[in-house]
Amino acid sequence: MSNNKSIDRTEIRLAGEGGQGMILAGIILGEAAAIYDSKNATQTQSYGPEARGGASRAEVVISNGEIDHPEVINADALVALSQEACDKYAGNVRRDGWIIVDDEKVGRVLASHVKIVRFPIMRMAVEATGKAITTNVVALGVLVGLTNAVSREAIEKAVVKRAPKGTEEMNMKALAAGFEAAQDYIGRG
Amino acid sequence: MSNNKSIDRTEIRLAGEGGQGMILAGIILGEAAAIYDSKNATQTQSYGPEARGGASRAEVVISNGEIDHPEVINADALVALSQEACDKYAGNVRRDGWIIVDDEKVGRVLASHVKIVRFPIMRMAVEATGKAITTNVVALGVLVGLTNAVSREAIEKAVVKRAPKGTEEMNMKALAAGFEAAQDYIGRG
Amino acid sequence: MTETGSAENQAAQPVAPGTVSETPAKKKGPRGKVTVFGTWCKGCGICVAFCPTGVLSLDENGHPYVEFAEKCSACHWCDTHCPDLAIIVEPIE
Amino acid sequence: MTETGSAENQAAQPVAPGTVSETPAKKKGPRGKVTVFGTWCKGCGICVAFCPTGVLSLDENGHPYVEFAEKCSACHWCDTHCPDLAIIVEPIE
Amino acid sequence: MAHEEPINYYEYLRPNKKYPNVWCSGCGIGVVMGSLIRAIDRIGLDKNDVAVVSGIGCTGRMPVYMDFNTMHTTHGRALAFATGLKISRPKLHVIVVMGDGDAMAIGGNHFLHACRRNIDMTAIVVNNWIYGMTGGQYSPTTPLNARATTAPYGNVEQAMPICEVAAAAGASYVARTTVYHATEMDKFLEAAIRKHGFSVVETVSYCHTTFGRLNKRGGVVDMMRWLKDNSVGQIAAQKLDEEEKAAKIVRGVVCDVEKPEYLDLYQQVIDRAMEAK
Amino acid sequence: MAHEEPINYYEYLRPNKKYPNVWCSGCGIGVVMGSLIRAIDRIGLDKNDVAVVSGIGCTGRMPVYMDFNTMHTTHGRALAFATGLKISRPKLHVIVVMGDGDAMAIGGNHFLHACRRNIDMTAIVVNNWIYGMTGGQYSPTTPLNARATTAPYGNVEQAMPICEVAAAAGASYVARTTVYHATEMDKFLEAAIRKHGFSVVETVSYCHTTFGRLNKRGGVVDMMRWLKDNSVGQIAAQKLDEEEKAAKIVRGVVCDVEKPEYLDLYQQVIDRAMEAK
Amino acid sequence: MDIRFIQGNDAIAWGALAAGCRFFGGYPITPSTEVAELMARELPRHGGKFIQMEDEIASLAAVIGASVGGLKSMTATSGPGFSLMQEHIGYAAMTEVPCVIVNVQRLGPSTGQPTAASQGDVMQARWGTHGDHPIIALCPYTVKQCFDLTVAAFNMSEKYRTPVILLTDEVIGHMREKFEMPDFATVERVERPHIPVPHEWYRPYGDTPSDVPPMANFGDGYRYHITGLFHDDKGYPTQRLDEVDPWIDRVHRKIERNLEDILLWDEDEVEDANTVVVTYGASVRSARHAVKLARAHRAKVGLIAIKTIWPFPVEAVERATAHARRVVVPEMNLGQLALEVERVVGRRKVTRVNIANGEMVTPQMILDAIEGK
Amino acid sequence: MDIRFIQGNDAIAWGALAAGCRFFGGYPITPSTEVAELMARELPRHGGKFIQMEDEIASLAAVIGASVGGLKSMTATSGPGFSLMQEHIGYAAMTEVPCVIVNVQRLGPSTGQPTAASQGDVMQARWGTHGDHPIIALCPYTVKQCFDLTVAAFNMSEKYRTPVILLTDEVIGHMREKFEMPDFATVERVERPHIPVPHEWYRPYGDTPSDVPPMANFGDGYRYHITGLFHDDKGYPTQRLDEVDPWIDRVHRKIERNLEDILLWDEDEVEDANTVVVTYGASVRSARHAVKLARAHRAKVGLIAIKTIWPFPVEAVERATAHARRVVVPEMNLGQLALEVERVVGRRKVTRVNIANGEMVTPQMILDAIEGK
Ligand SMILES: Cc1ncc(C[n+]2csc(CCOP(=O)(O)OP(=O)(O)O)c2C)c(N)n1
Ligand SMILES: Cc1ncc(C[n+]2csc(CCOP(=O)(O)OP(=O)(O)O)c2C)c(N)n1
Ligand code: SF4
Ligand code: SF4
Ligand code: SF4
Ligand code: SF4
Repeated sequence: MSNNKSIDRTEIRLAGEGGQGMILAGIILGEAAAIYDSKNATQTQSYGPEARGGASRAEVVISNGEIDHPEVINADALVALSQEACDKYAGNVRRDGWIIVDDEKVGRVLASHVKIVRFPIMRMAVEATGKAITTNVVALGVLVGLTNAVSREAIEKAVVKRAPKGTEEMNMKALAAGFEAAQDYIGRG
Repeated sequence: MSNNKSIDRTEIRLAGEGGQGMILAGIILGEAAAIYDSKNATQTQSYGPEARGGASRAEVVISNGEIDHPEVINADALVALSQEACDKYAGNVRRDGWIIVDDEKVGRVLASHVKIVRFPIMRMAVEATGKAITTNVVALGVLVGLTNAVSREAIEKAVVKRAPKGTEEMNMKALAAGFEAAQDYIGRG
Repeated sequence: MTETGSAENQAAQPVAPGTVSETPAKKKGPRGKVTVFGTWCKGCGICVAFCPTGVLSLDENGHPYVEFAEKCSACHWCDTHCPDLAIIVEPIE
Repeated sequence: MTETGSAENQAAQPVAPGTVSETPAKKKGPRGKVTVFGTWCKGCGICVAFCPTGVLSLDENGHPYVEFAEKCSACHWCDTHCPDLAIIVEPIE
Repeated sequence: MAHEEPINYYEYLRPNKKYPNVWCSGCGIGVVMGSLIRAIDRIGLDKNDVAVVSGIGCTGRMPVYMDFNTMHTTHGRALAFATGLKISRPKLHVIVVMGDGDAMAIGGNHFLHACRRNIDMTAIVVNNWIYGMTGGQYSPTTPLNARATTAPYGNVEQAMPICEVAAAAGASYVARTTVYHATEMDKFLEAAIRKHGFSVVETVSYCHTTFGRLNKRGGVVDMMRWLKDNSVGQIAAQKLDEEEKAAKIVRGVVCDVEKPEYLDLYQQVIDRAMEAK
Repeated sequence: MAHEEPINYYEYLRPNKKYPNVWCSGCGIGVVMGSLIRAIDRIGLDKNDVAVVSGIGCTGRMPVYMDFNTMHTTHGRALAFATGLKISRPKLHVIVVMGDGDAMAIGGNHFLHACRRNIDMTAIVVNNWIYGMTGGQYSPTTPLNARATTAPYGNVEQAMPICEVAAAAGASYVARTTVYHATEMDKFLEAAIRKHGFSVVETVSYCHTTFGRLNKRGGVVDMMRWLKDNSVGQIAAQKLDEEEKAAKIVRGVVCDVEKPEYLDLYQQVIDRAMEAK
Repeated sequence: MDIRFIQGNDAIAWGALAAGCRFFGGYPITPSTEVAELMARELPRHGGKFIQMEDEIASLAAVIGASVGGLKSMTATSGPGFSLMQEHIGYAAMTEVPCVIVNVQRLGPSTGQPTAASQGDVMQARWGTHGDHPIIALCPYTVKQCFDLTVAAFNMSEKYRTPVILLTDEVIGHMREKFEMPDFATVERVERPHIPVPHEWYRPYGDTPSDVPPMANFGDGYRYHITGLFHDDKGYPTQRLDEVDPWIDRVHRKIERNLEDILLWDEDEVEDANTVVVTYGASVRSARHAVKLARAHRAKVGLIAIKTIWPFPVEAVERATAHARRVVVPEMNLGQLALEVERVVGRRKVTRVNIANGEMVTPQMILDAIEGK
Repeated sequence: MDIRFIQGNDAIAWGALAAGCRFFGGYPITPSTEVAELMARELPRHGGKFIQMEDEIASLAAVIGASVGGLKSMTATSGPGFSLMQEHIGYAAMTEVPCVIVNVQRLGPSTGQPTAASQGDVMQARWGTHGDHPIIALCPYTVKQCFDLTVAAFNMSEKYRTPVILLTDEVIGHMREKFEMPDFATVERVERPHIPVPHEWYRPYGDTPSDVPPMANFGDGYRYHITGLFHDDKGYPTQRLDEVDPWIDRVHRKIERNLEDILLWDEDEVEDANTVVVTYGASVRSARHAVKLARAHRAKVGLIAIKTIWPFPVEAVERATAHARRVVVPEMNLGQLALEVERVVGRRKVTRVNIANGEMVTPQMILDAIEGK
């Protein structure tokens, strides 16, 4: 009952290991929604011992109305870039929600009634930009392409704004690669 | 009502300046009552900033029964060796109680309905023992001699026990000087 | 730091030594046998970078392996410096 | 320490200078005029003990007074050492 | 050294404060207060520009008498308060007075870091080898084997060399003298306050009420005399062998160096920040 | 220096603890852990007689891996806990590992007093010039002008000379080396643990994750190489002028003296107390 | 319009800058570090100064010292550091020096779980230092409130010469939300009042009609004394009861008589509520979610979101719960503010909802409590 | 018979020695210093050790370390020092290391009035450290109880592996009374249990039926890990909820299920009382005096003298006040334990009697309250 749709909210969880940029991806997604789509958004996170840490997770909630509880109650979409992350959170995706995994990192997906999408996300990043660090942006492309959680324009602006100087183009490439894969998938569906 | 004599207690306050040994006198009086007279007694004190300090005060309550409130509520006797101490506490001596002052230190005594006794206590000490530090013991002699708060035997034992080695005799002399003066006073009375 | 959840589940005894140098019997051969424990090694690369005789190399995943086993002089640079105690040099008699 | 209640009531300006050395006009006379402030002085006695020319003495109550005013050489030992700022040496022109 | 004209102490004392001061008759802390007033007078600082900050202890009671901006903080932390005050009001001459327990026991860390940061303040440590205020427990400067109420069988802890630690930690100016050597103290305090950087003056004093009594050292005059007889200047000290020297209080300037001061360096931060704006 | 026979680290590691360790790939803290194990192994201590105590920080995570009596205390206070432990169980060899922030920022006072008391323990300070655990704020050993997350315009605080302060405060044995010089570290740690008295070994390390990244010092290998290239032994150091020397990490034994140890002295207290009974 | 997507910790730092904070003294600790880091970057650009002290004790000391020197000053910490600051919180209360202390709560006790959220320091914020003292503690539940309540904290701190604690938690501190950065010039600031009398007449602890004597900054010509001992109106130590008692009365009165200004809380639909949820901080987020769901199911549920947790808004809670049969108090601890609520509304009415393992209270837990499950 | 006339502080030290305390680490502070001074003299005679540490933080650290090494350990302090000890009280609770912390309360806040009495740290004793944690605090009101409750403090501390606070006050600490020194051999002591399993099987934080896993001393062959982080049963840090939650539950349960053993209080004539005075520490003395006077006037007044103030004896107070129309709570503070009493018996019934200037509550003040004046 608690994620009852009497309350308008889209819940997205991005999970992986430290260094994969999942938290930054969450921030970018949140900025896309809050600043460029003029919606409301919250982004929360969880990470390991004090400074950095291994398992890391970002949660983004997007809504046209006010967002109260800022954490994911029952995700509309999960992006999981590690087996551990997938195991931990797959059970918490709502019926008909999305689970997007890097299929070179994640084997089993313990969930049913959800749309499971497998892409070699990191490989796509390396192919598109030559840099594994753009994996998170590819993941955002896939996610937004599939779920329309935010508008394409918004996510593009948000990615560009966060991209370190000189890497804007590279990041747009990564994002586009993600979108393409998503469109392919939808086309296939 | 609070010092109502439905509760058996003798309340004595010894007040003066730091260095006059008023707190030690209180302890000796308490020991006399508690250990040698087998009564109950409490002794409390108050003193200046952290370590030592100027104005110092000891309060002794003696009873055959249990002693609850350990502080003086309405003194049966006050020994005041400084003007300040006398000014501060004279008003808190019960009707027919005793106020014993060193009359070379204390001028005015702002109290009525009480028995005011003036002796040159410090001078008596110097005369009896040659040492001003026995002032507190002389005061005890006067106090006990007048009030019988404890037995003479008890106060003697208590003084001897607390006297530094080798000074027992001197202290007994001081005590005796106090007792004598008290007896004189009573004789006079 | 990488206190990953997955790491939490691993046992202390390092499993599956990743790469073990062969111990050829040449007379002017190696003085030490180098073993890298794959599950403990985090691939920092210092053993590779500082081995004075160049015994070790990094594989494509950035993990060290013993490439020139015969060069090992048993100087123990690698196993006294590995921050993960993931490499061991045993003397060859 | 002696944060006595009575002390609390005293004003800061030291009242009633206890003892002031006379200032005789002899040519080989004193170089300084010594003043002890009675209300501030606690009678520790260091001025008396360390005055190199013996200007000061203790009275029967243990308080210092200027006994040999003419001996004062204005060395200022006493007023630079008095812990109570209770003694002052003024130069005599 | 004779004064030109007698200093008017009362100009530097609070007119509405109760007197005489709180210390035991003859306590050396008062000597340090006198010296501090003379040093400030000699430099000619405006009273409004002087702040005296202290911790808790008998020594900590010093500021209340002096007519400056004065702050009696918590035990051991005076230097940390002073650091904030100085940074907030750089024009203030901030002088911090502490007992040996205050400065070196509970306050040791703030002492270390004030020295290291080299912020332009002066710390005066009145070292009487014991906790006076609480009645005579041993302190980090209590000599080996000396008695204290918490060392009834003699102290077994090594004494902390205040000046040597200050110098090692980075103070710009460090000096030691005793309350017997009040004019030397005037000089050191003047130099310390003038120093642009962190300065430390250890003023060896005595607490006859606790240390003196517990260690049978006699009264005020005896302890004063002991300081006279048992301290040497640095030149005289050079002639002593190690053992003899260890038994003496060596007076003098332990270090006096020029190094960048914290607030001057912080100006660089401001400059860079403005550039980056 | 080659080992006689390869040390079996696993004998000293906890069989039921999760691995690999928590540190970033290549972090020098692990090198110190290896060295400590070798030193203990070489001395041949019984594992039951060794206690390793730490504070909070990346370095503070070291004890948990080692199969001794281990205690991960609070930030900065490891030496104070260790002091109680050592006094309570004198037969334990107590080794305290701390980061530079842990030992010298919040823990500076306990460090001072442990040195002063000269209690028979060994302190290892892993000095990586920054707060690693909390993500790269400046520490008391951060070099002047280096960047840190709280020094975005460069650090303006002078660095604390750990060994020099330790020696001034009274430690019996003080030495400095780097994680590049692991065999030297083995030697110093062995000597420190064997020393009857308080010993300090500063092991200069690096934190590529924070300090390295913020100061563009490259990765693990670069920082390791920097330690090699920028440190000198004491003999070589003597040939350098002051400025050159200041730019280098001078490795070597800073002091090694014999002085009475705290627990030995406390035995006198017990003896006197028994007499007085 | 300057719209940003920032975390609560950043909003606290911006709020401080907007309020006129010009000194930050701190010691890093997760999860509060971002406050310090932003201040380190921004203060020198705003004419202020940042210093990292050697520990939290020194940090608050420096903050108090800097405030005495005339700069509005702040520190930020979390559990272990907050415990270390307790002595100086009492000192600031005793000396009536304005300052702001941010505690971004993490899971305790002890080192606990540095990156996990908690509301475990609520009672500590009130009672952590020895002796009776007045205190104000504010507790935001949105990023915007992080900004606004930081401004309020500074303003109350100056207005009432008291330390103010901004008590937030890891969820709010690290949560990002849409935030419109206001023009700082439009932010209302309370500045230290001008002192209308000359030096000789100045009484730093005088008994003024407002109960808040104006504070002079060191260096401005009002040479006075500050001490943590009980003191008279001039700031000098005293043991006289006729000086001690008035001080105690005044410092408590200066807060109590201004409750209307100090107490902040939000009410959602309490008018007809037979069940009222009372909470604060991150738990408001879960509670409001739950209340909306319950209302959607026509349950008569209201919510009080407390922003000033100390002093506790007794009357507001009393009033809003007067007709309620059940009062639900969700907290990320084992029941702390619930103690106050129980005292005010009666123990039997209160249903506590607690979690103390680093996770948020879930809306479902609150719903269950509302429904009496 | 060894009858003495000693002060409370001395009785605490003797009680500690009788309980087997063999380590004292402390830092002097008025009015607790006599405890340290007596321990410094007596410990080496009893085969124990005394050390004066560099501050109170280090003192409690050393005490915890010494306890881990196997000696029963104690420290003593007062307000400012107690504030500094807060972080380590939490550490001891988290690591479940037995130790006893004496706080002889003086008047706060801050330096306050070092030689004046107070009961101002009552709430701090419960809530002074960050995070939820269990604690036991005992509060004597006679010199004999100073001895007895110190013994009880050590015994509870060992039995439940928890820090125990002996919370006394300047009146009791410096008050001398007749005291019969018992033969120490007759004093009941709880010793650390033998560990029945070999090293590999030992779980320092295991889930035992008693909820109190036996504690091994360092050096005895049980090489284990101690940390202030949340930890699993082996003592290793964990973030797993299935390890964190049970720990939290267990450490609170170990106290709650043993309330019968832990809660100590005395009752005077509560059976027929329509007015009950509830108090503790020095204020019991004033209260009992007042109650006796009132009874002499045939007023139906009873008294509960609480000796275990934390955990608060809810049921005892509830039971004893069930039929009372008025509950009077005298305290030497501005109302601290009164908050708990109000929570338990309802706010409206409670009359607070407070004094917070260093003086004792007088019997007259209590009498007035009893009489509704
Ligand atoms: C936190 C704290 N701990 C302890 C005390 C008690 N205390 C007051 S002064 C003092 C030491 C005094 O010694 P020192 O600093 O050497 O100064 P002195 O009195 O000798 O001038 C102590 C321990 C305190 N006030 N606060
Ligand atoms: C009382 C307290 N303050 C602050 C912290 C936060 N903290 C944890 S580790 C650390 C510093 C880490 O730096 P360092 O000691 O140099 O060790 P490293 O991580 O670099 O090994 C800090 C500030 C804490 N845990 N406790
Ligand atoms: S040094 Fe160790 S951790 Fe690093 S690459 Fe070599 S074996 Fe792996
Ligand atoms: S030195 Fe000062 S206080 Fe001491 S006796 Fe002389 S004048 Fe008096
Ligand atoms: S107790 Fe000692 S330090 Fe304090 S005032 Fe007296 S003599 Fe001076
Ligand atoms: S953050 Fe730095 S110190 Fe910590 S483990 Fe990583 S590299 Fe080492």
